Amino acid sequence: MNNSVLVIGGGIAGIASALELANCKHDVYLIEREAAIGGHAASYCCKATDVCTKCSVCLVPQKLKEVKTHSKISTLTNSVVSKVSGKAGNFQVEVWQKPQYILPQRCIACGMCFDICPTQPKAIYPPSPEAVPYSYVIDESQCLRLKDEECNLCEGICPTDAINFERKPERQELSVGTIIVATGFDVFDAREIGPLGYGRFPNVVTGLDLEKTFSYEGSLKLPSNGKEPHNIAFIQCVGSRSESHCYCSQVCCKYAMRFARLIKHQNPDCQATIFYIDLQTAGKGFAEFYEECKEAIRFIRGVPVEISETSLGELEVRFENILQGKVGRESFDLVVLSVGMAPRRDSWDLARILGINLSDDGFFDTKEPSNPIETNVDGVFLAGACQVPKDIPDSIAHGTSAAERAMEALERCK
Amino acid sequence: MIIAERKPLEEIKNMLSGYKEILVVGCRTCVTICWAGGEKEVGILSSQLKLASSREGNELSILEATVERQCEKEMVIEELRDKVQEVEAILSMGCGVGVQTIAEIFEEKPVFPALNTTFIGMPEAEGVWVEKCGACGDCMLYWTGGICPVVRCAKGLLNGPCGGTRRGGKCEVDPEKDCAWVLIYRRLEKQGRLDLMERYYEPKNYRAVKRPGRIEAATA
Amino acid sequence: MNRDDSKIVAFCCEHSAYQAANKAGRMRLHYPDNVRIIRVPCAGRVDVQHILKAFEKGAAGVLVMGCQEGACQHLTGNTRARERVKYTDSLLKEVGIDGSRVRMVNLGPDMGQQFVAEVKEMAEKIEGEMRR
Amino acid sequence: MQVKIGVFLCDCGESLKNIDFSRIREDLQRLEDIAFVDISHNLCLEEGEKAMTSRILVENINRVVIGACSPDLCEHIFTRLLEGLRLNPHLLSLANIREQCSWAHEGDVTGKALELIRMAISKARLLQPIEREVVPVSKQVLVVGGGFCGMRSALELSRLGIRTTIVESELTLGGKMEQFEGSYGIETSPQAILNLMSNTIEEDENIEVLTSAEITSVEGQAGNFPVKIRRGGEQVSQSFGAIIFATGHTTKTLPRDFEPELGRNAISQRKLVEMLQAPEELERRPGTIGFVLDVSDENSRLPILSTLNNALAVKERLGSEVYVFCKSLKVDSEGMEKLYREAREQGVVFLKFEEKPQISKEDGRLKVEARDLLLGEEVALLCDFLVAEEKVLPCEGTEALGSMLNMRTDSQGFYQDENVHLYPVASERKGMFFVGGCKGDLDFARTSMDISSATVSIYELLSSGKVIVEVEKVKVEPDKCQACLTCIRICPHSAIQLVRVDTEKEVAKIYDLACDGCGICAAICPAKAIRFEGYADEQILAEIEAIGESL
Repeated sequence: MNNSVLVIGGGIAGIASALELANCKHDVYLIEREAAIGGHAASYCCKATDVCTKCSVCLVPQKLKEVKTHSKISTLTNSVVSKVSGKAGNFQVEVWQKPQYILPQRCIACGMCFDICPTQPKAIYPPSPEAVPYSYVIDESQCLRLKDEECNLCEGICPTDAINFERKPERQELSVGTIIVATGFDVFDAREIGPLGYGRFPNVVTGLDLEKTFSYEGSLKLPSNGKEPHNIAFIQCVGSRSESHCYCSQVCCKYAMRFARLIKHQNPDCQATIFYIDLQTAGKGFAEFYEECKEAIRFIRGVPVEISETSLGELEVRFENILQGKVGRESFDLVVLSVGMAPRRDSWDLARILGINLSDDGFFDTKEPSNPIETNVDGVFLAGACQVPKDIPDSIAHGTSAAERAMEALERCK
Repeated sequence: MIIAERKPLEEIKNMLSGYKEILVVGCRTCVTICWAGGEKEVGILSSQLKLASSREGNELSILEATVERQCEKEMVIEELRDKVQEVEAILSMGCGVGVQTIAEIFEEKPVFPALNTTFIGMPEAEGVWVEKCGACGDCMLYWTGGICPVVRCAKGLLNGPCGGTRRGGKCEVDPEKDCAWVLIYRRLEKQGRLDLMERYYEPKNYRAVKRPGRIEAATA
Repeated sequence: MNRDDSKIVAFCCEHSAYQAANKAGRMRLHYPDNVRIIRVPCAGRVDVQHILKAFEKGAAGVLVMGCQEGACQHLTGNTRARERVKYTDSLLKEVGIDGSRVRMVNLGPDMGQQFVAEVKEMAEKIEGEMRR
Repeated sequence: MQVKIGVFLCDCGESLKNIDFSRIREDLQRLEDIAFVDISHNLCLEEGEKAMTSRILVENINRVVIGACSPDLCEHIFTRLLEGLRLNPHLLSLANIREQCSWAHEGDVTGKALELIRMAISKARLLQPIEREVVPVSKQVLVVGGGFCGMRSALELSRLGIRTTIVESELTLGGKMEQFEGSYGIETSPQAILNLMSNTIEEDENIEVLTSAEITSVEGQAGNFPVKIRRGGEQVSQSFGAIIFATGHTTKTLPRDFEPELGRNAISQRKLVEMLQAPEELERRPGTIGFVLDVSDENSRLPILSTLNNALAVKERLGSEVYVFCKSLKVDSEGMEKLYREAREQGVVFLKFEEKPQISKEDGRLKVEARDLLLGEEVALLCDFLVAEEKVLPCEGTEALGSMLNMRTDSQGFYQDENVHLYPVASERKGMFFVGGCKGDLDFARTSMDISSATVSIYELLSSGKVIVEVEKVKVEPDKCQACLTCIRICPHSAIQLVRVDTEKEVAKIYDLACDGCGICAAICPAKAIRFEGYADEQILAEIEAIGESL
């Protein structure tokens, strides 16, 4: 009987399960589709003003380090599960790994390949600063060698010969006892709502763009002209609580308020307005923060439907001004669309491979509503936002409880 | 226990002016517990003195030592005997008793106090100490329900409370502090001994202990 | 520590500030090189004596960098560090070193930019004093 | 024992161009206690490790200093390597000359790199080895509270082979289970779940149940908590490896905001559920039922969950008009949005207000006046029954038990401080866990996640019956300690206690398993009696000393 566990997805939920299982002496195979583990949560920024606003982003780097240094977890990045057979207690899993032109175990991130690469923008570049494994990445669309032109400058200069363009996709056969699916979510693509103008107007950004700006620049400038914003609007429930996405993504109200407070903390004369349907302020430690937000932020009930650009480049938001009972128009210099979580586009074929069903929202379904972990296939468990949208602390809690169920299943199959 | 507080640096520097080699001596008992003169405070004061002196150009050389109890001759001698030879003056971070014990033993070197010995008290919260006993030598706690009006009443009244007690049982002199006699009344009330409040008490004999006090126990 | 090249000693909590410094390095954000980072398990480990000793040994400025207020893994570490820095500042004023040469800084592990900004601010403050 | 230090420098594949490694090697070799200075190109790969291992085997050194990249990339490699060579892994000192030196500055930084390495060397000279020790832990777990969370935790722990004792203050198990009775959409009735669980608990010899019992005192540390339990007069004392608090919360109806006396018309959710269970006993069928929410507390989920459930149940069984007055509907739990849409489809009317609604009595019925935002005008409604809002509050005993265990509660009075590092179930003290309602208002899915998280954390701690611990990493020197209790009061993890040591003097003692290695006590001790190996005062001061001595 095999008491090792396969964790599909290296996001925060997958990491939490993997750590818990490894600490309880089980071998864990962690399969991650991207080049680095950590998922969305690793790229978020700390939203503290002069006090922590409990966004839990700082839990991620520690867990990433623990996974990297844990001897019982073997991580396979750039890999995808292609076939699964067998039943609980003895699954045979086939894993395909993309060709590792740069071997993460060999790359010491010295940066010599980056300096010598002739392309502009560079085809070989460092990963995001907190990436684990911290190894360089190749952009296949830019790399001359991969467009069959004559160039192996980086291959020659690499001191640890980590780069080798002859490497082919690899196939691996794993046999595990149970499987935990922690594939996470896709950020809702705000382009799907045309009238809101994401992609057309530079100053219409999404929550994810703000995360990247604060993570890299540490402060917010207008994308159009780099000046400080003075009047910001947040539009809630973009891609959540609608016909096609009939659920609340749980995180957007909270991150919108945290960003609004952070921006006002950095420059107090900037006005912040949040357009909402219902403000989700439940959860531990949020009540006090909400009181603070009431003074700092203007809340308007009702979500706008259309954004247009005025003559002097500002964004005019058309919304239903309920208090005066007529259509209101207000102009802002920056509009943030609080995008929610959508099911992953490829969750279809993973469901087919594993034989688990999808709920009508497109997320993975569970055996019965009161049990958020077990799926209809015995021995396959869910963790994190792939089951229902969750924030970081809940994903960690879901990951650890999925680990517990997996261990129980292994104990039962003995 | 004895509570003490460190003197401001200015005052200590004035005392030490003219002396180059200084021995700073801490004490491990009462003044450690009230964060005034323990080994850590010795380190802090020495650093401050070195910093101040190097900024003013007259380089001080400072030795540090900590005695188990500065009020015990044997311990002082054992700890400081050879260190005292290398210095010109001694800065004691013990309570008043410690300073005088060191001064008695090493009479040829001047001994300066770094602390002000303030009162006999106990910790009320973390880092906060309050006075409870004035060592008057004629304890009257038995009829005040265990609360000493001599020390805890601002005016030291024996037949309190005075006319100026504020609402909420606060003291007239200092509105932050509780009126000792209101506390006494409430406690006696709880114990059902309110008759003690009606008795009239003659003025107290404050010379009960002739200064300086001296006690000779029967030698075992 | 000789006097001429004024050094800044930065006690960095290994969970937040030390990671922020690493991130600044990985993003090749350059900051003045007279900073010396000392790794500590928590900002609460830094004692008043360590800061005074740093000044005694010639440091021109000291930064105590811990987690955000309320996000300390040891719950009170950064709050205690802030109080100790305030106490040390008063001790330094007594000695004659004012101009808040010791500062408590709260950082998240991803705040590379803010780490650089804090270091530059302290370096400029010292530069300003040195010239006068 | 004479200190002999081996220095390994890594130039990261010769990419750190602004550091002149040969000059650094020359300067370091002049120091007498440096055995050798090796320059490698890739210490973090196998070739670098092999070279390092062979070098250490040849030279008998007892300290290792490494100048390389950031510790979180390579420290674990070097500690594993030293353990392999039976050298104590704590005799290792790292200098970060890549991220915090070569990459962080323009121009030549050889001077700074040398200084960082000399700082690491001066610290290495004073490093002491830390031994490891195996500490036995009791595999028995105490579960406080016999409600749904307590029972479920005990069952899950028992399935993983861990014995538990449930302490319940009431006469029977079950706690607040019945409040979900008759809830719409839950197939099996809570009563059935309750009976099933208590029967399995009876048969399970891994679980011992002590009803109408309460805890009087908890001492000790993770792995060994001696607990005194009072049960009807006599006192039982037992030692546990870990403790789960599943004391749940209470819901209290707060009329104070709109003052209807809780007479016939204003009822609580409980009463409405009882009416729904036996609709035939009502004299006449109520025409309209109103729910009022978000009046005194805008931030809890449970009142809204029970409101939606009961509103749908009323529609299904009584068919009367249902109005819900609320400010912001909290739908951020699993399936709540669908429940909210289904309620609207069934004809439940939701009225959103900004200012609080005015409630008054009018001819035997309750009149609710509020300015509805969506209609944009005043709305007045006569309801036969008005379901008063319920606020989720911590149990009465929370404050007392919290202070007994030296644990802080959060701003609303619930257990578990609001620090993100404690989430989901941890407390400040290792080995103690909070599960379910006692932490705040959690919906069903989050509660079951809590239970499994606590179970697996306890399994991780206790399953092998022993824990490997670093002996006296943070140590109180008995002869210096004046038992001034400062460290005991300020330790955030309550890892320090007063004990009588062989010098028959009472001194503080730090328990290695409970200590989390923060060093706050070492910094605050007025007698300098606490030594933190690896970050001891003399080691930090040595690092400061080495600044500025370069070239």
